[in-house]
Amino acid sequence: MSVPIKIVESNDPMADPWRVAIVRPDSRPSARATEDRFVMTFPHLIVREVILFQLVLTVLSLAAIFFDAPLLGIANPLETPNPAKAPWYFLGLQELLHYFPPVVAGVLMPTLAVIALVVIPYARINLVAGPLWANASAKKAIALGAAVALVALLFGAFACWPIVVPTLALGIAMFATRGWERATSVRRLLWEVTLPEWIMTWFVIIATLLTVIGTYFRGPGWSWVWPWENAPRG
Amino acid sequence: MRVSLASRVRGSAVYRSIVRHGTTATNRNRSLVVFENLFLHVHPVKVREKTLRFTHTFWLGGITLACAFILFVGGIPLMFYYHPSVPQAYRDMKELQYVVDNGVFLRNLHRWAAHAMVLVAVLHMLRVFYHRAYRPPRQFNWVIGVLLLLATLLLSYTGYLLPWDQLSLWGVSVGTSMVKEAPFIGERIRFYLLGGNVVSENALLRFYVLHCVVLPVALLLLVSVHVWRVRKDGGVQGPAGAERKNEP
Amino acid sequence: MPDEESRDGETESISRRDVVVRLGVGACALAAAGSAAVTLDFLEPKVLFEPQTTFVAGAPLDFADGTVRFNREQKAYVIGTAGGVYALSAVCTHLGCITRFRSEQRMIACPCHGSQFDLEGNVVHGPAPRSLPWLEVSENASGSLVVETRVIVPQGKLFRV
Amino acid sequence: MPLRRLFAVSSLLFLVTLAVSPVKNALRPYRFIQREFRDLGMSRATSRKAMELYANRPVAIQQIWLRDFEDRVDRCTTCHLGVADAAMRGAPEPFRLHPATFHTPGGFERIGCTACHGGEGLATLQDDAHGVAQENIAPMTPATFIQSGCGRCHLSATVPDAPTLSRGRALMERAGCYSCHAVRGHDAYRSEAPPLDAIAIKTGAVWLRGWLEDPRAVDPNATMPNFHLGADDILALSHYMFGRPAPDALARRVAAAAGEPLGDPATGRRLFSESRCISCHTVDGKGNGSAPELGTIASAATRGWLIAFLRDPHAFNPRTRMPRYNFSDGDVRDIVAYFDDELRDFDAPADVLEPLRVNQTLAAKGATLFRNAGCGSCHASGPASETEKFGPDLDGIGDRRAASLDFGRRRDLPQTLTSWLVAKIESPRSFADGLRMPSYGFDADEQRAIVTALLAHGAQAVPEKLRHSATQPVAMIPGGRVGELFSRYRCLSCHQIGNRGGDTSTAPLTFEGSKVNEEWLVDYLLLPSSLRPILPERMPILKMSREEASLLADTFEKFYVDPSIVEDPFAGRAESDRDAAEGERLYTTLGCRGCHIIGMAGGYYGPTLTEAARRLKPGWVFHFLKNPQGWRGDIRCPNYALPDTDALRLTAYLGTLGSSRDAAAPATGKESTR
Repeated sequence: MSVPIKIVESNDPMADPWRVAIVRPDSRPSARATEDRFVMTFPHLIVREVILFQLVLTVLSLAAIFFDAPLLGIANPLETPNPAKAPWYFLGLQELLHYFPPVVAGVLMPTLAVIALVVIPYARINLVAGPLWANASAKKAIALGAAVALVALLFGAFACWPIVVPTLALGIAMFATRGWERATSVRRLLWEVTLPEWIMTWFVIIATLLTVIGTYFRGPGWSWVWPWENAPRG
Repeated sequence: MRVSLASRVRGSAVYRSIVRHGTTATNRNRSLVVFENLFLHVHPVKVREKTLRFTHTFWLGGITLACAFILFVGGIPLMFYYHPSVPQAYRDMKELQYVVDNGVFLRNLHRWAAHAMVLVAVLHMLRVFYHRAYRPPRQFNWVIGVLLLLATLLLSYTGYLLPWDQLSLWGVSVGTSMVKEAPFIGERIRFYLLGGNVVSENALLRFYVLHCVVLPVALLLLVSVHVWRVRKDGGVQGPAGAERKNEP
Repeated sequence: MPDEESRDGETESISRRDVVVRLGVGACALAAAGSAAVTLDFLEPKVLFEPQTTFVAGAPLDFADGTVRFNREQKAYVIGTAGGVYALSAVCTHLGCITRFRSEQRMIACPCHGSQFDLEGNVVHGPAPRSLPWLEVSENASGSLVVETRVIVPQGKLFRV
Repeated sequence: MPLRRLFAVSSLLFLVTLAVSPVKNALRPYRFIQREFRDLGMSRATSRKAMELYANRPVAIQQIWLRDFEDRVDRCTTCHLGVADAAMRGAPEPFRLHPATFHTPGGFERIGCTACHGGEGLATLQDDAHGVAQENIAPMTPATFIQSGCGRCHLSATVPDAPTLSRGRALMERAGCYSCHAVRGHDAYRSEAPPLDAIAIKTGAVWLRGWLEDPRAVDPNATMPNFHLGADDILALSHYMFGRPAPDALARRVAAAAGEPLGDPATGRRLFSESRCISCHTVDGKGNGSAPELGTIASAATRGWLIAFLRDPHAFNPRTRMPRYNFSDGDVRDIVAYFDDELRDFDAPADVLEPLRVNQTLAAKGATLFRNAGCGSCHASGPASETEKFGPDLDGIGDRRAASLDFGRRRDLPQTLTSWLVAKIESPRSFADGLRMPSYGFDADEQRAIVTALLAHGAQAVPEKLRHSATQPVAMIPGGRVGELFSRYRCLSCHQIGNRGGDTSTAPLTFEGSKVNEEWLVDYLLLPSSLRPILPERMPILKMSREEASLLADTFEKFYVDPSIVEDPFAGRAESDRDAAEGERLYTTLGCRGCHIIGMAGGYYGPTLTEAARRLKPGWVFHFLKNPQGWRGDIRCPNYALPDTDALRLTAYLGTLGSSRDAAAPATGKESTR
């Protein structure tokens, strides 16, 4: 049985992975053979899975024993608690609502975030990216700086400091790593961070920050409170 | 006596009809354990040793799956004591707390497992991203993963309304009024979701059906595809750079 | 955390390993069995929201000879006679319809399939296979009559007033 | 660690963790409490059978399910096992027998526990059931305020057996709480406070200033509280009030009356006394105190105003409780002459009644102040629907959670609804700056009573069938000529009819026609006298005409009757039941003499029975004797549970009274009842 050989016209090796080897001009065409040791799934993997399940259930059981799930008074549409909060995983969004019109914070931003997540594996930059500053031209640096400034300005216009501050901080960090190519240990690791990773990190930090602020730092009328000032809530 | 009983059971025709592999620790029998079992056969018979290392995946997918399993199994008994009606839904929470044996434990477990699942699913996604495990051929599985995250969020959110306390009502009111802001269709979606214009008994019933039937089925299907694709795409992938640098 | 299980380790004390594994499997089995028991216990209702099986019929003096009172909720008649008071189930022994007392004919009739009973509960007519059971009547601390619908007493057992 | 050992350890950990909840469940406190009760019961049991009952008690959750009462479930009896168990008298809590009250022990199955005691009926854990410091759980009502539970179902102003609640409701009514606070069932409430349009023709600026500084310093009977106004504010308010134009008709009347000559003070004093003014008013502190102090009245209002007011009080204040006496023009001049002579403040400055020259700027400032302080809630002249409810709604206040209350500056208070309410009533302005409600100066008992009444306002009304108003039928107030008389003489200021009316009089008039003979009533209305020696004369001589009195008496006879009271209790009874002599013997043996006077002898507590036959109808007497508390809950006459024959004999005996001295009157009385 002969397999017809298909000539792949694509010049994009990452988009068409079914190849023996990928040779890029910037790397030596050597394939390092790694000899993977194989073990039997049973018991090695199965037992680990069982232990994992046991530990997860144990931890959750301990949580269930020591912390009661919250239960406030019966739902009363006439009595709005102040503040009325969504579940914690939506508090980042709710915090955004504080800065932006609802259609932006409640619809546009989450939709964009989901679309961005979906296209991650299909975006070329994610597939071929090397360290951010490897072979970086001045043009790239200017473009990046402009992008950071633009984002900061855009959110700054809405006084959305929980986004502006991390944006600037991360922007500075990003540029700081520029000269760390020859550094060692942590600095070198940071130098190796790719652009998609910088963006994702930016996103994660912002999402976490907004969620934390929404959860712990917002009181009546969505005003700023410190967690220790918060009136006890069930 | 015990041993002989055990071996007699193992030798019986009934046992043999169910469990087809032998008991001795041969590689053949160990292979049979995996591929003769509906629930285990998603695994290959052999796995790369390095993928078993904790830092390889931090087991985050497994933890998410364990949470999902706990939620499925724990949710069913809870349904026995739940009426999606007002005000009985709230009273059922009190019944679980004060009357049903171990009811409060099961409710707590369900609640915390739900929160844990959301959190761990997000961590799992981040791990996959930073390990660049979304690259071809795993692109589609990443998309399934995003859908799974959405399903998880929706499951958690629909469950949030069911206790029918102030927290639920206002959490859902706030959340669904965000939906309303979507241009053109927002109002419509909210109307369908709540079965009305306000969070009422209709909304409770709809959320109940979504939470107990529609979304779990969707999650189950997606998880099956997700896990199956993991194997088809070459098993779990750990740190992308690991092979480059750390391997001898 | 590399495991030690390997082809060359098998000479090491097999029995100790065996015990450890059995301990684990035993604990798992115990946990599973316990979970099953706890689930059964969980499913057993601990309080009931059902009509009470007992009801207070009234003072004995309210039941003069010939009085028939129907209790809708507990589905029973309380009937006064010269010799005492007795209670009769109102559930037809044929297919479980609720019978009615016809005061002009002084008999009990089932609206579903036309069974008829006399005031003692005996079948007079119709498809009902058995007579209506008599229910236990007793007296509470304040002297009122209490009917327990779960306890069936032999026909003819009057509560003497 | 080797995988096998890890598996074993994790499995054991797993087993132990999973076992915690079932163990905790098995150790739930109520199980121990029930076992303790079993032991206690067995030690207290008096018979073998009782002992077996205790021994065989299953350990299980007990509950009272009240389907018709908001579907309530009260599991209190899971631990409070002895509430209905006579053997548990004086037992330690939680097993003690519930004290006997109107609803216990008979009512447990009907009204449960939380209806009165509050708390979380569904809970089976002590702290949760008692609502201790839990936001989502109703706290228990402290024993001090327990009568608030009565008020959830008993909606009438006075509730028998619940004096604190009744007092609280009366205080709220009198203090005018409902003027500012909307409360279900009191929408039509109007304060008795006078409309302020006629201030300029009534009094002077000096008096008004004194009043605004502290109303109670001027008149200890004042219901108006001290608003702690500054001198500037008082000035502005005075200018505003003197600037308001008095209605023309009133101004003319006052001006005309001012020109009239003074009458005879001595006659005025006699009239003042006959009119029983101090049944409501006080003079130098003597009197009832539910209406203004009159000791210095001549220094508080101009002579013209007093004359015009006494001729027609209702023209000046349509909401006043004061009746419009049928005084002649001369009578009024005499009374005011008496005021002028004796009831004046001899230390008052000469210009105490001088009006104010109005400054429009200050008046405008005063108008704002008047509005912002909420004066109009009580003093407005329009109907109830037009006045703004100035304060927050009090509906559902009894079910508010402490967490939803604003404690403001009062960090010193315990976080409970009751302490919040008490503090709000005691010193309302201590919570924050700018609060407008003044302190009404209630003492601790009054605060307690008012909080009890407030707590009775639940978030939702109890179901219709549990609401209790059997002893309080809806007031039937006639229209037409009789209605005018009712209004003119303000019968309802003192008497109760159905669910309305004041509490000054001890005689409700709801079923007056069933009770007294028409002829007697006519005479009484013309010249009333107290029936109870222990009480001062209170019913005023209203100077009504015989025609008016007959009309009123006829109305009572025809319409204010209780159909359950038979006209002739002797109908169809054995002749021996009418044995008046036997009745007299009963009168003695039952000790009626202890409270009632017949002739010259007897106690002073109850009404005199000397002329019982002339006054009372036998049907009513019989009905009353059978169950005095059924007539009115707070009647002190003991219920002797008389059999019909004895009650009839007593009725027959009372039917003979009054005939010995005056043979004619009882005869007519008896005839009229047949």
